[in-house]
Amino acid sequence: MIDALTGVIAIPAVAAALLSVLPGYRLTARLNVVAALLTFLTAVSLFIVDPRSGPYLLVDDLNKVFIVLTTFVGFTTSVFSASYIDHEIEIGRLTPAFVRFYHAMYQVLMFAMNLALVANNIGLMWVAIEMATLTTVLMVGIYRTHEALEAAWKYFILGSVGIALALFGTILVYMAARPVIGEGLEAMVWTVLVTHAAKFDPALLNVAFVFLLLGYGTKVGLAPLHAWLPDAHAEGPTPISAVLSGLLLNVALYALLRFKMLLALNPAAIAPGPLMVIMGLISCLFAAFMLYRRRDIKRMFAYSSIEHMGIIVFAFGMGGPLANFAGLLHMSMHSLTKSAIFFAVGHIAQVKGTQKIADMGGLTVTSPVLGWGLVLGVVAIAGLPPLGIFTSEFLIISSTFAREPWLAAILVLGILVALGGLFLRLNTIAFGAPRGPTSRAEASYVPMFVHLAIVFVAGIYMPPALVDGFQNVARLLG
Amino acid sequence: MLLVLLLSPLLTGFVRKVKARLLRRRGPPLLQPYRDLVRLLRKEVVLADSASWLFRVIPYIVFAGTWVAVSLVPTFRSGLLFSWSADLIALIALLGSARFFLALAGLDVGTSFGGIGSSREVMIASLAEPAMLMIVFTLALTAGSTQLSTMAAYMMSGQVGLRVSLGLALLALIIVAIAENARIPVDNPATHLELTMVHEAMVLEYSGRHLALIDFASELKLLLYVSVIACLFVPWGIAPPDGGAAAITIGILSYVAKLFVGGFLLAVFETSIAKMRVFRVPAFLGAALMLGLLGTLLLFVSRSL
Amino acid sequence: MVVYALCGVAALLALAPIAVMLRASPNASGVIYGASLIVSVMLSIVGLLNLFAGTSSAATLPLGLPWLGAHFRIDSLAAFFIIIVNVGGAAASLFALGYGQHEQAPERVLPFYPAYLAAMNLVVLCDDAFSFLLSWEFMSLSSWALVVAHHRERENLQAGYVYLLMASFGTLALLLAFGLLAGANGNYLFDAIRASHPSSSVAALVLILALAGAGSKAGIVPLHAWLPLAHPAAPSHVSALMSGVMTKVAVYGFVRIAFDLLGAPAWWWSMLVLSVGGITAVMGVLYALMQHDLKRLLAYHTVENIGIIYIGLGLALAFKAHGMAAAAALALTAGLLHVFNHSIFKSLLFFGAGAVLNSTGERDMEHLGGLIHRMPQTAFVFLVGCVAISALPPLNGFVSEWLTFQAILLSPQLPSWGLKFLVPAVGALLALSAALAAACFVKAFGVSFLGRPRTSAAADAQETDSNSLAAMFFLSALCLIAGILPGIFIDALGPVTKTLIGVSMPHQTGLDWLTVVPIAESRSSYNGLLVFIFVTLSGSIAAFAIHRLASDKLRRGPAWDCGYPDASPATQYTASSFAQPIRRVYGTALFRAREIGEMPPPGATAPARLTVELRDLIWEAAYEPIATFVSYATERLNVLQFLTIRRYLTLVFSALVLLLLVLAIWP
Amino acid sequence: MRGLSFDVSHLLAGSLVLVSFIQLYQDRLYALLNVYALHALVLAASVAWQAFVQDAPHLYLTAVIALVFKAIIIPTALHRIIVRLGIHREIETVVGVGPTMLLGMGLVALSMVVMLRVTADADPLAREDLAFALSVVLLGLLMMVTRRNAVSQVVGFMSLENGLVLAATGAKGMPLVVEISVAFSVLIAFIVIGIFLFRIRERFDTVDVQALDRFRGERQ
Repeated sequence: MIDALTGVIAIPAVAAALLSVLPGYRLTARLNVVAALLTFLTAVSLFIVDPRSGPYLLVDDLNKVFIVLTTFVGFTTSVFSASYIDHEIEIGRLTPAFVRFYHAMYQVLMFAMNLALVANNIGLMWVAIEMATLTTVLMVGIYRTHEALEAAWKYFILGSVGIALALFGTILVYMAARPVIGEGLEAMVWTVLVTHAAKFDPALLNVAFVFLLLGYGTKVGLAPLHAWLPDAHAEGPTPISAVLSGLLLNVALYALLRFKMLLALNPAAIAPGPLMVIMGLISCLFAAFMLYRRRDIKRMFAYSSIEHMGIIVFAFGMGGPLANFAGLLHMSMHSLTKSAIFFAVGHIAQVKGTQKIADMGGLTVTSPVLGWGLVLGVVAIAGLPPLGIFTSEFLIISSTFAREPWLAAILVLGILVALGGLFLRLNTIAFGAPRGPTSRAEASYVPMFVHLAIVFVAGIYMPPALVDGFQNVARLLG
Repeated sequence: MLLVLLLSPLLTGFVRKVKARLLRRRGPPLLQPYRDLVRLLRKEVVLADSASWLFRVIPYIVFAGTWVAVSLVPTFRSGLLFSWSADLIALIALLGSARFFLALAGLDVGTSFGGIGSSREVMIASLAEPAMLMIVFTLALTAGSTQLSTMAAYMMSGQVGLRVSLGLALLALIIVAIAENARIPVDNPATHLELTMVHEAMVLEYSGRHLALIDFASELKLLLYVSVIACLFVPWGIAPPDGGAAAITIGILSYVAKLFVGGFLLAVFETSIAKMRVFRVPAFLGAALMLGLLGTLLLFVSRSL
Repeated sequence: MVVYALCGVAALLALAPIAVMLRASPNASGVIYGASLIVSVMLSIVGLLNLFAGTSSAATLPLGLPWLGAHFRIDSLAAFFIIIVNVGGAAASLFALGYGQHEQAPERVLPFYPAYLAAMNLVVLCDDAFSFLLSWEFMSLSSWALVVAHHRERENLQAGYVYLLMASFGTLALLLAFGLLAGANGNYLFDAIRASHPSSSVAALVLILALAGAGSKAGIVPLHAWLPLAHPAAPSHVSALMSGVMTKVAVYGFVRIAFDLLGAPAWWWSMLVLSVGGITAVMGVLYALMQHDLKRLLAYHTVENIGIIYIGLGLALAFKAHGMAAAAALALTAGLLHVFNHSIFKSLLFFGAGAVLNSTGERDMEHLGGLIHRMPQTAFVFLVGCVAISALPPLNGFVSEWLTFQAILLSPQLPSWGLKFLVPAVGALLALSAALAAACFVKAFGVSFLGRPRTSAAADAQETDSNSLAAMFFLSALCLIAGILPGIFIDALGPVTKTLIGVSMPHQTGLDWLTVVPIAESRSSYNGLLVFIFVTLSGSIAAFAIHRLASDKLRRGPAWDCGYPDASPATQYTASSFAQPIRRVYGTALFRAREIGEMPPPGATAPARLTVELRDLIWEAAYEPIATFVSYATERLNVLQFLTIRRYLTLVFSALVLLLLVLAIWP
Repeated sequence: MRGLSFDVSHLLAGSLVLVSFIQLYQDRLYALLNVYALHALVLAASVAWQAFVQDAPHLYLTAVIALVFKAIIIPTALHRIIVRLGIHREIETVVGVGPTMLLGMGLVALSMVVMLRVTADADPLAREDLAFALSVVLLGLLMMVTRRNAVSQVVGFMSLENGLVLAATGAKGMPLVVEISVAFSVLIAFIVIGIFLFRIRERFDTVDVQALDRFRGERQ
């Protein structure tokens, strides 16, 4: 039977198959949008129908949040990508053949990510995440320029190592589970694992978590495993950068969270919190400093993604209902904001015909809507009110400072440094006398401003239903 | 109030006279300042083209401010009418506003000498005023009040005794008085040598009745400082608020006597010392400030013992 | 009550999108400024009513943190600051009705202006940590947008950048402070915070954080660096708001935390606050004396006055810590009264500077002069402002400083030794700063308004428009009233001190002739009204007598100038030459001031020139190291962007081995 | 039987580690490829043995894949690539062979320590297998980071992956093992093709795009 759960993964799969055969990029673009919309609707319907989770597919509050977020951003990004791709074809950076491939891959990516989110089986989840990785590798390299290929290659190699490490971790988890649950499929099913986690062999779990942390951490983009991320964001087509920053990182994070829960249930195992906190802090500080000397606008925002992933991982590492809530909030806010920023950046790069920050200037004068959109996005991503990220950062810092003053202080330092870096560049991009050529490009502002509007509203008012959901999840995460 | 108006030129004249005598000159007659004022009042005003309305208003402001300040000092009789309307701090502030406007006047015409004058004046004031306030602190803390009458009364009642801080305060006060009244060694009222002028340079462009007012104001100021010193450090003879005619006459006589003594001392001091370079003045006044601060600190500490 | 206030704020917020819609239309500025004028007036009426009613009313909106809601309360303290904010706001709006017409990029000012006003009101109204910080940072953000409104000048962007960084630093410091107060499980309500009595060490840390956080916004030395950059960069009516009002909102933040939320203070807090205040006062005014940019001079003066305010607050803390309630009330009243006074005359002065800038296009005093002839009314109100800020009777600046002195004179009764030594020193610093302020404003007014015009721009300046003049005259009137009738204002502050300390100063308005008697008449008293009457009376008597008796003949002629007749206005004293004596006295030590004179050889036609170089030691000591460190660190780390894949793999590998080692040695 | 099976699997796993060491020792590409073939061979044997011991027939498939694909196809393909691209035959090492060996020893010791801390109730077979698998993985990584040539890095990755397969097969009754091994074979194929397409001669990092365009030109 086809319930909403299977729908979430079935629709993209079917769409991918269709798109790979259908001709005509305009049609495929529209179809892409439609498919994404359908997926989003089915995802929303999860809240109404609330299907049972079977042996392969799983649905609970945690992944509901992720699924809805993923499908929504996937949908808006498809809308953005339609207008973006139009322009790319006009200026001849892409051939229709590549565009067809691109759309098919887009749906495959959506399929993989949704699968990773709904998989009730650690093996299946691993497969899905790797699938997503390889798809994005192909899309990053789609421009076939020297830089693009190098970026894709780097991403591919580092990704494969990450894959290997994650797999080893998964195997170890199975080994830990087998003596308790018994051989076979059962020992890889989340729902079963969680129930028996207390009796697992702690030492094995520890080793497993180390490998999983590094394996999936590579996907999350935690320093020092981040190396693939900036180049992949900078060289790939902008919709993919948006999806990477907004979604793929989250999906990998989701996997990490699952395993964290598993370890948290086992008293004898090491607490996963400290490891995550340390890696989070390292990433946050490191990325904050890396923001300063960036010349490529997309690479800069890629580093800002690393920084925010660091903050989120820090929050989840600290744990506790408040920090977890804040982490979830921060994650969703960051996905929306960062993808919105990439929408803006994509159009800006098309208008300016370059990604070099030095060649942009006075955007608020030459193209006000894009310019102010970018300013708003940067204000949001820098954690200034009244936008959502301020709320989450407020909660994270204020709730952790009483517990771990020094860690919170370091985090604050990182945030401050990052703000400095972002606005240093924003000054040159958005203000000052206009620089560089400015060509016309019909852009679709709707997705960008929809995202920003959501973030803005969330900064001031959060619907109680959403809050209850988040609080449940926060309690789930312990 | 009128008394001070009458007395102040006399004091100036007296000081000049004594100085002249000390220099073996006959010097101008005692009443010369009155004559000067009258002469100036008769003369017409020559106003620079670039002078503004402010330039013509300032003399009155300065005069009025100084006059009010003087009339707040209990000269021969404590508890004067309205003496509670402003205490010593307010009094200093009044003089400050007078100086503020005078300095503006120096800048108004737009000449280089006016600039010299007012810039040096504010520099001196920027040290003299804090010093004065420190002195006020010392006295106020001793007397437990900043109200001149109360302070004078407290001083008169012998319960003060000899205090180090009071000595310091007196010393500082004298220095400040010299600086504020533009006397040697800080400034020389009798010269128009551009390198040394401070006060005179500011009022260089004034003439006629305006100049008369300003001179009058500076004479009042001299009187004020002398009488402040008198009423704070040698308060004996000041008539109590409810004193009868006899007490008042005694008060007046003693007051006049004090004035002449003070004037004499000032003259002697001036003739015995040389004018100092403008940029050595800060050190001079800084000493006053330090003395005042020291006095206050001593007081703070001794209070706690 | 609070509901009305919130309605006003909502109205202001609603103006922002309207401004965005109207940005094309020519009369947009009229609409926006007019509307915000009306709203500010209403809000200040609300504040007044509330202050005199002395009631405290609260409201909760389902905004902000969902499980908490956004709490708002208007108690007497809030009401007092609401008045300050909105009086300033109303004046600024009125001024801008005229001034805003000349704005070349209105679409970059109009949307943010009402938002900024709303944010400042919100900060004062908020009653829980989250909404407080949100509006606090929103205030910074909107003012940042206004600072970079004229973004084509490079230095404005720089100023905005430094400003935003410092503002976020302050917010984060406050955030940490509230994090400590609220605890791990986050009870952010101010009531809950009041109820929870933090341990002494925690309270001390919170105080230090609050001092840093609120202080960085108020501009205490050494966190003041952004202020003289950002305030002049904004349009003048916004500069007035930033300098006159926003710094006061920062003071509100500090008062709220230090006096209200933290509970009983420890005695040494006051030493911290006092020394900061004293240093700030003197450094601020000395910096100001060295400037020749009119608006920057005013900005530095804000720093000085903030120092005076903090001295008052510090004394209040000291007295409160030692349970001397009456004295504490006096000191706090002095501080808060100075808050009010400074907000008035600083706005007035910035308006004046704006008017000058508008009609001459010059901010540099060296290019001004003689404006009193061309713009007499502006000159008059500016003079009033100068007298007031120089703390000269009978205007309002003197009253608050006088009260502060009285508070200092009470301090010998303080038992603790540290304070015994500190307070007189602070008193000396205060006196010094007062005298220097007078010097500074002789310079400011004398050089820019008096004398002869130094440039053609100054020579053919035009008197500014009626709206601006109305605003300025309104503020000057306030200065005079607050100066000659201080009793009313002191009594108005009664409920505030009552809520914060428990007692208020003795009732003033009842006394005959409206005298101000802080403690006892035998001790000290001041009567602005009488002094004013006396001065005017004796002045007019003298005038009358002289014009009756003496000759009132008058002849115009060239300036005599000791017999050096010259036409060139270039020979006038300039701002820097005026400051030279004081620079010689204080500058050599504090600014490493050096004067380099180049004398051309005899016969050469080249002009001799004298250049003065000043160094900002605080900037060099505190800020440049940070910048250099950041650039160094970024340069070092930037290498990581350009490694080979193998090296990246090495990173991964070593991370793995490290973690495994950790596991291996795990107990 | 139990004892025997244990010894045999132990022997095979151990020899796998040994072969990894031999790989580390090589300084010629061809020799390295041959050793890798041996590595794959040993892996195939051990997988087959596991299949026999756990009588899990699907594992035989994995063994066959290992044998055919890794031990025969890949090495030959790499041979050809080396010839086609004229990659020169020495292996440039970052650290000398001796230190590398020492490092390897350390890694093996580390993996032993980490793994043998596993409490005894996990069955010894799995424990040993895991320890060896881990050391093979680590040695593979070590090889990737201490060799400069692209080909030798690929070999390192492949031996790493062999370690994974060993672990997977050692995990008794673990599902999806076959799928995983297939997936990895595909991955490796990708990498090899990548090397070929991008004309990556010496380093992983230098991508030769002109070559790629030429290639596309041939295709269309």
